[in-house]
Amino acid sequence: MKLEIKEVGKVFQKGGTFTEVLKPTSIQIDKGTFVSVVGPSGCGKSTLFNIIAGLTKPSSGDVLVDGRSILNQNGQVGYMLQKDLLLPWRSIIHNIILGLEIKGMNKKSAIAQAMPLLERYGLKGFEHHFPAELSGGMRQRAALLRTFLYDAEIMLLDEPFAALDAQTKGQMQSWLLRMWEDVEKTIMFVTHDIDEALFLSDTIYVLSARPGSVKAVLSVELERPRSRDVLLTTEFLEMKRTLFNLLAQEEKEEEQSEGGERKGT
Amino acid sequence: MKLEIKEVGKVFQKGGTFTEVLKPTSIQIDKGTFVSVVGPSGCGKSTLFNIIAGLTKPSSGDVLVDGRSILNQNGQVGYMLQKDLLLPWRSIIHNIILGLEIKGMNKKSAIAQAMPLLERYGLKGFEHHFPAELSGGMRQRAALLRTFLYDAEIMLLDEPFAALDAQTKGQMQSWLLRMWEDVEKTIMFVTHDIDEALFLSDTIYVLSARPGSVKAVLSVELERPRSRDVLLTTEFLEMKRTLFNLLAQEEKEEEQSEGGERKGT
Amino acid sequence: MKVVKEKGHKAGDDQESKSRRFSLYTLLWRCLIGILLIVGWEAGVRLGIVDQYYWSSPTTIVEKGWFQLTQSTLIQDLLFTSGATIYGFILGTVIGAIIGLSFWWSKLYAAISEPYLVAFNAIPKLALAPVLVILIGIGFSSKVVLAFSMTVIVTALAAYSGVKQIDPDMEKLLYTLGAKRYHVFFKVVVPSSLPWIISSLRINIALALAGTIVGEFIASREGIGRMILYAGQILDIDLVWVGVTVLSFLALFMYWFVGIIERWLLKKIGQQI
Amino acid sequence: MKVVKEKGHKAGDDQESKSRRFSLYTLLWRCLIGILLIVGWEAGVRLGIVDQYYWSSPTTIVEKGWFQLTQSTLIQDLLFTSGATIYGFILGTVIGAIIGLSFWWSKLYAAISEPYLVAFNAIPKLALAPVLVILIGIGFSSKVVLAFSMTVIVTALAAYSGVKQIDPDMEKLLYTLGAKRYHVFFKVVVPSSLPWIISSLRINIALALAGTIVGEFIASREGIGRMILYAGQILDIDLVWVGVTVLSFLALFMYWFVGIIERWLLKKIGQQI
Amino acid sequence: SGGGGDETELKKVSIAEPAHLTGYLPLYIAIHEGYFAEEGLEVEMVTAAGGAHVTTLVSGEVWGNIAGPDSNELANDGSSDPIVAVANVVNRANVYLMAEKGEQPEDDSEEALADFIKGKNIAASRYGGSPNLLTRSLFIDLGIDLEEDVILEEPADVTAVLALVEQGKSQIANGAEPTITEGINKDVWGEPFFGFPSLGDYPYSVVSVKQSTIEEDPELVEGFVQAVLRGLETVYDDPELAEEVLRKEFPTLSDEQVEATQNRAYEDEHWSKDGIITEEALAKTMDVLKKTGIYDEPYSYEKMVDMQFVEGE
Ligand SMILES: Nc1ncnc2c1ncn2[C@@H]1O[C@H](COP(=O)(O)OP(=O)(O)OP(=O)(O)O)[C@@H](O)[C@H]1O
Ligand SMILES: Nc1ncnc2c1ncn2[C@@H]1O[C@H](COP(=O)(O)OP(=O)(O)OP(=O)(O)O)[C@@H](O)[C@H]1O
Ligand SMILES: [Mg+2]
Ligand SMILES: [Mg+2]
Repeated sequence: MKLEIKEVGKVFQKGGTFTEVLKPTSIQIDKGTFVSVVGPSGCGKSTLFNIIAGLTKPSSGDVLVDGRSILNQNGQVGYMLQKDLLLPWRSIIHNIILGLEIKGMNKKSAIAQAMPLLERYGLKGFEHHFPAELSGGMRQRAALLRTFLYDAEIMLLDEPFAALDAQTKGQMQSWLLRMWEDVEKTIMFVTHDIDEALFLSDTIYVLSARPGSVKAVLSVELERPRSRDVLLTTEFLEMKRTLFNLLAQEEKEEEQSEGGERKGT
Repeated sequence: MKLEIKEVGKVFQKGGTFTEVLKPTSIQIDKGTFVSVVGPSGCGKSTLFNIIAGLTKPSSGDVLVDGRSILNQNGQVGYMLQKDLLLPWRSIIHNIILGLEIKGMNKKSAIAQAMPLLERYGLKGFEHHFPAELSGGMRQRAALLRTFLYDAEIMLLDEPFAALDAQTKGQMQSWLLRMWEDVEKTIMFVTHDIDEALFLSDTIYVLSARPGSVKAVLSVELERPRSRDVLLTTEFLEMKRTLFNLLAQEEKEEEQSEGGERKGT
Repeated sequence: MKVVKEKGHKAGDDQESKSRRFSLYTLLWRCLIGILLIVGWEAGVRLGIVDQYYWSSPTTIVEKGWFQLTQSTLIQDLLFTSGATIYGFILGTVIGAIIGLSFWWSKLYAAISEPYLVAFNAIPKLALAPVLVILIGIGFSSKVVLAFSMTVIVTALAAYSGVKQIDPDMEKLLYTLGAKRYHVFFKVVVPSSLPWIISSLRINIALALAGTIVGEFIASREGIGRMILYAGQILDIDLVWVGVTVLSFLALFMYWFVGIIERWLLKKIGQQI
Repeated sequence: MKVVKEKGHKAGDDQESKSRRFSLYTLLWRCLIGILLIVGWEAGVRLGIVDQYYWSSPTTIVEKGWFQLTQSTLIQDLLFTSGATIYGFILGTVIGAIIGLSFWWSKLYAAISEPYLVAFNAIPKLALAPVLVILIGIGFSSKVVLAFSMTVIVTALAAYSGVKQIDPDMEKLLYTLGAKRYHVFFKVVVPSSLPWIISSLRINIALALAGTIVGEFIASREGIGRMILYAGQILDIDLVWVGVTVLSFLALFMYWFVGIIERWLLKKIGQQI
Repeated sequence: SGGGGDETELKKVSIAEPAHLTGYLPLYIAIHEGYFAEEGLEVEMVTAAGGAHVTTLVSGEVWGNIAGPDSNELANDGSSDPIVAVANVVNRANVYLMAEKGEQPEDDSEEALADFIKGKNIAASRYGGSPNLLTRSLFIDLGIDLEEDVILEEPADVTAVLALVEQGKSQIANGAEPTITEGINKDVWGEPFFGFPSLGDYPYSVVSVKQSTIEEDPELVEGFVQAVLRGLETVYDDPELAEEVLRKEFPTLSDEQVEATQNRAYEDEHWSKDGIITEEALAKTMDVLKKTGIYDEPYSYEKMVDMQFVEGE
């Protein structure tokens, strides 16, 4: 067991109102597996990631890495936040090497390490531009590259490919899989794209509508390494249907629960 | 002809370097049609929209609505920008009614008009929250709702559904089509999602990699009103393949052109 | 522009009661440090570490202050000074904010005016006493004018800084919604410059006080400034300290009040505008 | 925090040459307005609309100024005053920025210190002349100390405002990259507070000058402040105006210089830090 | 005299003055003519406002000062090392009262003076300064109630006095040269209707050092005093030289101002002839403090004044 999420729950307070965002939730992730988390918007996926990354205090529960609690500890996992959060006063290349800089690498060698990767991410030629001058997709890719360079054993990726065009997205997915197979990282991945979740993951956790809780766990038994052809197999379509139905059901329940919450507010 | 884009091109200057982002491009859109623009990231889709909305001055060309130039004029079209741009000091409901307020409607009736729509957008119960407290998807939906309430004849939507989960996305698409059929609006739509482009559009413009130019125009001859079943028809799959190939080709060319540009920089 | 956001986050992370506890704690510490300073001062004087002649001592100041309060015109002086200061502070802040925000309308006008503002502020007011007497007279209003002239430029420059920092995309957004410039002004420029304007309030307290005091130096029949000047002249350093203490309390009071205004304003922009 | 962004946009929208034209245009207008003011002033005096005795006149000021420059100690005085001002300005700005930024490390410490800073700044320096002489003496350094004490608090409060406005998500991001607090400080807090600190520079010019002048009023052997004081004593209002004019030019010069520093600093954060 | 020659290193001493004033001319003469240098001293004047001319001396920032003996005495209260006056410089209360152009008391009697002043607004210069206190004490003598009968405007700046009268805010002003002449020239007021020099001997500005300085370095003090005395002598013996020095020290004064200043000074015999401060004269000064309620403690002439260097000639 690499990462163990133990009964982690979160309640936010706004004024006098309490909103339960995440019910106590448990997830176990083995070393070197690729786990996706899907669920309706607002069900607490980002909140869960924030808790794992030590940025938010959970209302209950614990997070263990190799059996050791990392609750409220920073820098234990690589984390790509949903917002790109590039520092506006730094050029792209300096944004990308931020993690390396913090690790203590000198700027020159950090840049030397990052430069070859720029092409792969479609950022070549933009290294000296500032974030505000880039398109949304490019910004997202820069943020992703920053996370990868940080090179942690566990990586949390919150919709990293959401802003990419279909073609690039596919390439990035394949590339992510190759990278992951090479280095044996443990990855937790949030996405709204069913195809993406299935194509990438070993296990998919389906969360219920807010307050989120694990509604279903899906094992994806596709062979690795996977090529994009797998998307057209009947096996894949079967799983896609299952996942789709699970989510559709959630959506309905969400509407009900929202109605219920409204009365409470 | 409702909207006519005539040889619109754009060159950005950064320091001493000139980057052509959009080659002179012409697009004609009939009243009440739904047109999508797809193309690799960074090919100038948002730039084109900015020009139509009068926010950016083109380097060449003109934009006509009903034969009258609207170049550099604001407020002529409804525009949902790719960034959500909710005003952080306004609560969600006050962000949503911003357009109505500017039109001169009093706050009370604006709120009365907006409130019933909140549920549809999954924002019920969050009207008094501030943008920073919402998930990414919710923010995007609030921005979309703001654009819709502005109620212009032509609407430009820049990846409005990119941040939504698959289920919500599907619902929003169907809902957008219904809305559009009811009121005969002319819509220009940017997306990276091939399914989405096909499901929604009458015509799809495929842009080439930066510098963008119209590489192909696809007519989508699917019957309206469309239901989600259409996604499974062979007709649809056929078109999907065509579009996919067009984009894949673009992607390759982009790589070459990026290489070329790099030398120039 | 991030103020409200932060606030929202805090509330969200259920730190509301925490922050209340925090502010009580702060108050406690503030008082404690104040008391420590005073006790240290008194002790220093008693032990002869610092010279009683120059430094007076808290007890002497209280005694003298009490005397002035009961037997002399301290209250009247304080009302005069604080009245002029507060008046000038409010005028200066409001008009300064208007000037600074007006710079948004024309970059040229802003760029032309800015150096003149700075130069004007750099003129030593006391040196121009005779001209000022001719110009603004010697009454209560002349103190207000000086307090005003000290604060207006700081606020204008702060507001202008705020204006310069506005996210141009926000402006763009408003234009897409058919906004005229005045819409952008009231719905984006004003609220997003507000934190900058507010940031100048604190410093304006001190400047408005300085303005009033200079006004009282130039010519006055009453006011704490006149009292201090007089005390300095006749080398009644205890009385100088009484004046200084009273002014410090006035400043602290205004500081506290500005804090309330600040919170109110931020809540206001948090609501709508 | 948006400064760089804006700059990028501008450059992107190929307004670079435009902005150069703009600044030439601005300069032209600035000069024009200056000239208009001066001509109007002179005309007003000549036509007897304003009293020559109090208002002097540009030609008289130039004449007197020339006399002071060639026959008297104007240059020496100017060097003294500008030296103390610039010294105090730099010290005050740097230390103020450090203090303001240090508030990021502890909210409690910040909340406790803030009102004391304001109260300290509110004390009228001129009134404390007899005590200040003991504390800081009468030499060059005493002027520096006063210029410093005027600027340090403004900068500290501005930097603190900047600190309060930092996007907490940016801080979060750094923590996810394993940053220690000092990383966050140097890589986020400092660069994103810089525009706030810079925004205080302009106002500090005027304040540093005021500090030096007050110092020279209190006790001095040389300096423009002493010259003004002396001129007032012998009712030479023309000479007062010479002093005021020289100070205004000093302020304008510093203003221009601060503009250069500002651009340099913004470019610096634009590059890396 | 006990000074060293030109060859020896001069001892640098600073003298604090509350303002740069023509009244201190004897001191400036002594500087310009090298009288101090002959006594082995290099004297430097430091202008220190707002009471700092006294506190700088108390704190040892400067070696001596020129000031009213009264302000020194205020600082001496409770001091173990008091300031002691060692020579007189200005021996007349150099303050005059002027009235708006065309106005003046009916006759020279005190009643007429009081009647004239009552009900007027008076620009009485800096609150607590010597001219201000003299004016206040005169009014008290005349039976004028300071709260009821008059309004006192008390600007910190002498030039403001003129502006106040010209603006019509005040009808009476106090002041000295060159303010008086300026006002006359500007047609703001006429010749003074009252002059405080009529009080006779009055130690208005005296040079002082600390008691400890006298004890530790009497020769230095002696040299200093001798130079001051020579300055006083020169003022009366060589008016042309005096005027020359005046022009050097106050280069921006107009000829007219210089003339007016000198004329009034010689006419009213502003400067002390011998540097002596008499007990009766000091009593007048201290009486003003007492009347105006500023200082009511007993004082001792012996402690405030040390005439050994003046008389020891
Ligand atoms: N600081 C906060 N204060 C109050 N409520 C918050 C806060 N942060 C998040 N929330 C609420 O918690 C819920 C979950 O948010 P979260 O960002 O985790 O959703 P998500 O599953 O990531 O959604 P999406 O798929 O749209 O990104 C939302 O309803 C949101 O409004
Ligand atoms: N203000 C600017 N200055 C310089 N270059 C700019 C500016 N705005 C955009 N660009 C460049 O123009 C190109 C096109 O940007 P645009 O945002 O239009 O792309 P896009 O097609 O919308 O991409 P995406 O699909 O990723 O949103 C990009 O290469 C971007 O870096
Ligand atoms: Mg999320
Ligand atoms: Mg785009």
